Amino acid sequence: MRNVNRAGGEATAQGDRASYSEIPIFASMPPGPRDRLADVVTRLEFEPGVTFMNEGEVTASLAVVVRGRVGLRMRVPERGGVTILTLEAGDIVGWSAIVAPYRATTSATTLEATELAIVDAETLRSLLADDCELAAALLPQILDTVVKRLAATRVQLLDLFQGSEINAW
Amino acid sequence: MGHGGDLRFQVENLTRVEGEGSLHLRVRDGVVEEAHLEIFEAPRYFEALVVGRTPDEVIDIVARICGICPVAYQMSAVHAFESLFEVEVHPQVAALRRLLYCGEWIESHALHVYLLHAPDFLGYPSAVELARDHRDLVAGGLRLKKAGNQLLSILGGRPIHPVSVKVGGFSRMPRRSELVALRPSLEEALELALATVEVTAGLDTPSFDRVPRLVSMKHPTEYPLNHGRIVSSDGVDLALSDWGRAFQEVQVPWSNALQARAKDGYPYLLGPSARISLAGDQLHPIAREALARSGALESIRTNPYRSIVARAVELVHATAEALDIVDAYERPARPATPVTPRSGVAAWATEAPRGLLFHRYVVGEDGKVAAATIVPPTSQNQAAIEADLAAFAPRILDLPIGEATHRLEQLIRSYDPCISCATHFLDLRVDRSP
Amino acid sequence: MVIDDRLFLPRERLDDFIASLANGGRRVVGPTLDDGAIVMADIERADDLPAGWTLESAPGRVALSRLPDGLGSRRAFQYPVTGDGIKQITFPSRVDSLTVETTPEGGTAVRVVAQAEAEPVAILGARACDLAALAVHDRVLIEGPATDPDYASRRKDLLVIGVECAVAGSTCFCATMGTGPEVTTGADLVLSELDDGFVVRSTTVAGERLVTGLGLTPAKPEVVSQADGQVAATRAAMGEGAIPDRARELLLANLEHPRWDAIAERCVSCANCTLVCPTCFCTGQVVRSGMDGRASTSVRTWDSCFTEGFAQVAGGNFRSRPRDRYRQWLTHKFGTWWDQFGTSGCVGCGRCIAWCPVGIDVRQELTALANSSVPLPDTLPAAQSVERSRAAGAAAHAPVGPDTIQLDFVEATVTEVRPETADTTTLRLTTTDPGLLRGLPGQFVMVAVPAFAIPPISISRFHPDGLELTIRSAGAATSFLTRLRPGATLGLRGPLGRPWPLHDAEGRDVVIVGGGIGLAPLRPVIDAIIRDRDRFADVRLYIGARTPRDRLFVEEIDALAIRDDLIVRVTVDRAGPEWLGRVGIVTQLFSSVVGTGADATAFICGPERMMGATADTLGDLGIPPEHMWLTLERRMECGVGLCGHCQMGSRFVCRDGPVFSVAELGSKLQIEGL
Amino acid sequence: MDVGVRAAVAIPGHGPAPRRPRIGVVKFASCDGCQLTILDLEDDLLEIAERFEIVEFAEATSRRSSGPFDVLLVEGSISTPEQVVEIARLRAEARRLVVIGACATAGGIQALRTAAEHEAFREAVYPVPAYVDSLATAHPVADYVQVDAELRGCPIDPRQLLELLTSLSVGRRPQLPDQAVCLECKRRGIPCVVVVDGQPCLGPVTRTGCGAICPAFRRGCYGCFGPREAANTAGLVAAFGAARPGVDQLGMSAVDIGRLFAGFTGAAPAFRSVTVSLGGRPPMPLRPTLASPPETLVDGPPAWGPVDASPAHPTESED
Repeated sequence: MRNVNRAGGEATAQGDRASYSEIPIFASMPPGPRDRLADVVTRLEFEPGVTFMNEGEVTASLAVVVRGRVGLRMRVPERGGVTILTLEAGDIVGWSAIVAPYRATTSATTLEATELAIVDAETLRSLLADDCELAAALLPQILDTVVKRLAATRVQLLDLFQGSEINAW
Repeated sequence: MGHGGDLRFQVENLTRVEGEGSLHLRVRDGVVEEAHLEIFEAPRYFEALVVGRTPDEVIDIVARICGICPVAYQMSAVHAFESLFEVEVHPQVAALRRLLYCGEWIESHALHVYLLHAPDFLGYPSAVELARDHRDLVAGGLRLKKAGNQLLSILGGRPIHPVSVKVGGFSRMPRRSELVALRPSLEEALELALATVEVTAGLDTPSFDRVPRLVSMKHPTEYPLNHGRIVSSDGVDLALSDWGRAFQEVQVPWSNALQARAKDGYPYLLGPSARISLAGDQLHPIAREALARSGALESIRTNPYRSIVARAVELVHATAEALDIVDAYERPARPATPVTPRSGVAAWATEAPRGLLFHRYVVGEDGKVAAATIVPPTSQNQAAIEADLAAFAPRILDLPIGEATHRLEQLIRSYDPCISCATHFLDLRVDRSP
Repeated sequence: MVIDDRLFLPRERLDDFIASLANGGRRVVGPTLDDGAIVMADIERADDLPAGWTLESAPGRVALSRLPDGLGSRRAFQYPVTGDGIKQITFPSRVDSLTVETTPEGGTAVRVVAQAEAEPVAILGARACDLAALAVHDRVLIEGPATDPDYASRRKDLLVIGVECAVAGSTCFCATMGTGPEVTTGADLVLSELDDGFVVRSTTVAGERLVTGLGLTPAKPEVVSQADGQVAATRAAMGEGAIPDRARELLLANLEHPRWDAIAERCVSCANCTLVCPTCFCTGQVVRSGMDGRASTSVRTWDSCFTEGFAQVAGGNFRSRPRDRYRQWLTHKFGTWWDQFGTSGCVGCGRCIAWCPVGIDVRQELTALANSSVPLPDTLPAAQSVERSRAAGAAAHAPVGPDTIQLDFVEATVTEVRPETADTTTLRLTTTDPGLLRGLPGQFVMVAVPAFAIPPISISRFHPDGLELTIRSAGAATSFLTRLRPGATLGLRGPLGRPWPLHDAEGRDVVIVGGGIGLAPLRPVIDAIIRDRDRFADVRLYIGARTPRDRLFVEEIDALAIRDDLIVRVTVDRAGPEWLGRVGIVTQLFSSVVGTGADATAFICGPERMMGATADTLGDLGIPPEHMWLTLERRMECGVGLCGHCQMGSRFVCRDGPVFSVAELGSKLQIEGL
Repeated sequence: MDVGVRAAVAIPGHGPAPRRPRIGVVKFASCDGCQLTILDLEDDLLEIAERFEIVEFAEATSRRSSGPFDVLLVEGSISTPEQVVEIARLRAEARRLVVIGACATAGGIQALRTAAEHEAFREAVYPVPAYVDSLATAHPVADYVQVDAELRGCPIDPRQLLELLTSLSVGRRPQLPDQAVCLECKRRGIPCVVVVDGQPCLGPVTRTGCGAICPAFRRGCYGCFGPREAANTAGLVAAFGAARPGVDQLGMSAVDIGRLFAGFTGAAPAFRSVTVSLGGRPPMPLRPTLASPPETLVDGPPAWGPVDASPAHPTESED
């Protein structure tokens, strides 16, 4: 097991297969792959306000929110950090860990005390390359996350709550 | 001389005139060296715009030369084409065209008398300020103007750029009941017009007498509108199509608009004062009587500031004649006579509110216009205005400069210049190439 | 029909007849010749009628011509329908409908105007199709929950002389539509014109009285049979089957047919078809006011579903494409009219064909659709049958709004003004009107102030002495309303519309989803649930806003969030770093929290796209469509089902909604431009 | 949110009475007809003058102002380089800029000239090309500056003008519907001239506002209010080109149809594209086409000449 505690969280558990069954992404996997994945997962606890992923930098790990909330933010020169999505228990953060060039598209910051289940990016990639059964079980779930975020982003693009022409003319 | 040797009077933007122009007058040692009415209204190329169009399209297009007297343009054009095509229009068509013209005269003269010119005499910057102290006067003027606009609307759909005039007649003629419904407002308008003569004749005008050369149309049995001959105070007597035999257009360097002069190079004056002086015997009896009562006949001819009285007298004429036409109206079976177009030269003149308006078109074999010349009254009056400015300037050199300038501007306004009309031809005619 | 009842009016006595119509100061309106057409206008004598003239019609063409010399050359009604029919008389293109003024005391007085000049009218020469259309108008404008007062007053004393058509135009198809050429309804007297006079049949007491006064003699049997033969020949000339059977089903099954695009290439959406149509009744309100803005008049003006503004709402336009407008017209006219009014909207007069400047023929278009239609489902009731269609309508589409709607406005006074966001303000109003105070969650009011259009505004809270309106400044009228100060008065019409069905949620889990200003109409639902909390199982409230600053009722929602008997989730579309709450669209909130779908009832309000996404997600989670309720926004000019603007499928949003279940709407939410 | 320009009216609870809005009226290349329409509102003119402070209106008042304006009404098309500068200056001075009339909204009929024609014209005609400065073609105001509202028409309609001023006065949105002329035509009960006479009519593709004047006078609409939204010009062109039984005037040639669209709003994109594809815009002559060319230049102030009858005058017509 590698130490993935680069982000400053405090490790609480590691490779504890039994404790993952309540996390949806694990729960829906067949037992074999689930256990093999659990073996490389570290659970970390974070204080509020900790940024554990930085926009534009190499993504160190893929994580699942076990508890707490995480904000995904992007830098906008005139407006500072803009929160574009918040994540809650069960949500995946860091899908860029398995998509080249493995750079984070947003920063991730804890908004409250948060526990994450983390897999080191390189470890995960080699696991996926070697273990087809695990890949077949995990990748659709990550893809589902990306698809839902894409769909939501499209809806937000429509800016549905925007006022129409407020000017009387 | 209260001032130094070199004097300049300048009004960069003339107000209460139609369109954009300015006044420049330079006097050196009491001698007027420059008296320019400069026109900088942007060109719109109308004489080119009508090329390739059918006569009926031309009637609609030339109306757009001027928003104040669109009917005049329509009338000169339609009569030009009808003379070429040898169309006999129904007598009621001819009558309604006079009625349409009466509407425009009423609208245009009432606008000028009450909203543009009267404030000068009474010392106000505009009719709005005038109305604060003399509300009834201005309100009456507006009702008079409205009566003219109502006539235009009933006959042509709207006061500005009416839509019903076509070669051979009208696209639609009103039911008798529609015209008769206008009687009450016309009757009131006649009363208001008579009062206007009285009021304007009593206005204090600067004394300025000169003997201008006058030009207007004249007809043996009617006050000149659509028919007659071109006559002048110095003996011109020509068919309407022959304007070019006695007059010419010339270019001056200080104006974007062409001027017109008599063939001998001298200016001449058009408009209400000229018409009353040359054709006053054909005024409606009620107007003739009002003119006589006013005692203004002689001063109308000699003092340009008295043109306001001439307009008032013509307001009486137009309202009185309008009532006569309404009373005699019967709707003909067909609003227009069928027309067979032919090629040739179509030329005609009619009397716009500001004076004689000459059109000449070359119609090609395809029935479309191939070339056009349009000579509006304000182009022709420009030289007259400048001559008057030059003649009047020496009398006001001792006045404070502001007051003197105001007097000069007022003098220009007394011609009711329509700069939009005058200008729309200008750059088209700047032909100094061999 | 008893032949002996029929009388004969010799042509020479037509003047007497017209004079008798004018008795009692009636205006007599009949066909006259004007500007190349035969139009209905005031007439005084027989000479005013277009005797000796006839009309030939074809798609895009109506040509006037002389009758051939001969015995029939004096006929005055020898042509099919006139250009404008009788609609301008009973339902004029412009009438004053409301006045709103600021009283000297500072109040706001709104007056519903009926016919300004109640002069009685006699119509001479109405045709069978005109009278069938009149019956349709009666159904729409009098027999609905709300009555158009102007129409009712014009209709009340109308004396109608029908004429049975002696000729049919090529554009006529009343025989197909079952409305003519025989006059069977709506006339007091029916005339059949023959060469030397008229066979007269009286069908009402008023008609009887008229002919009695004239002392007419009975028509001879051979004359009567000549008249009958004439109308039978007209029927035969037209033939039947001009349009396909089951037009309603055909149209509803082919909403995405490529033919709509083909029509849109030819159709110039000039709206002529709708304005010459004798049954089209859509109107808009044009506000006229003086420059001081203290008083205004709303003018009810013919409008058309072919105009851009017709389906315009604050956020955009529901039918920006001309093809959607044509489809709207045709599907309503031949299709959903049945559902709404139990009759076809078409009476077969053919005016929309003849007066179409580009010559589009609805008969051809319907036939073309039929020739390449998708298979029609057998289960739908056949068109053409009023009874069967009505029965079907009762099951699936019965309007559920109130039975009768009052048009009057009552006065309310602003007592408090609470800015909610930069563009949204809540007005606290007091009123003594018991009707308003009885309003239910989800209902709305039309809000009148002088000089402005009268917008529909949802009620955002009820009080014992009044109510609250939460208004977003989206246009001039709402902008003006948000700038009112305490003491201002308003005129209110309402409460209107179908409320949220709270009873459907009793004993069940409740999911409330509000997006943007959509939270306002849900607030009374929340109030009611809190008041009777134990009548509901788990209650969850999901709120979406554009940014944190755009959240409505922030303190109230915060107070709800700390209760332990409610789950409250708020999310915004975007936020700065200072916002520690949720960011994302509202549907993202559901995944982890809703578990008990089948037992839940949902109330959803927000932009239509957001409601669609919400309904999809909640449906995936198991909430049945008949337990998901949402409110639709459509342009409302009257709020009471008379103006036609908010017509959608078989419903008027104002009268039958604005609250609908997802089951009721079916797939309509997904079809563009419907 | 600040809406409109409120006139001096105090209604209880509706906020304090604001000052009178400052209104200006200016013109560029035009016939003056649209600003004259203001003076044609005879019944309302004096009230308008009370509700608004008219600070610039050269045609009507000697009082002049360069701004600022709460509302500036702009007539005419932008036709010279100076006007380009001037409209930008005026825009900066105006809270709301409202363009009035076909010249200001669509360039007017003078906008039909093309750049090529203009250049050829200048070179052929002017000894000193700088003498008359004009742009290659006339432009609508919106080509140069942001426009807040527009009144269409050649000329504008007095009822629409009054509606604009009233809405400015009370602070509401002016009701200027973007519908076909046909709606107004049918509301007035006017028999359609296409259907009855076979006359071509641009009503179906032209914006309403005039009150359907032309059909009321039994002639086809010539489009002076410009294209309406969703104008299906192709559909109309197809219908005018198709000969219909008994309707003589239809079955028009492409060029004749094209010329219909080359009118007072012919430069508006929806109409211009028809003329471009069908032809029909009469070509502008590259050289002067005057029926009688002007005489030579004269200089110096004129003076009144003799007024006695001169035997030199021609008195008889030559033909």
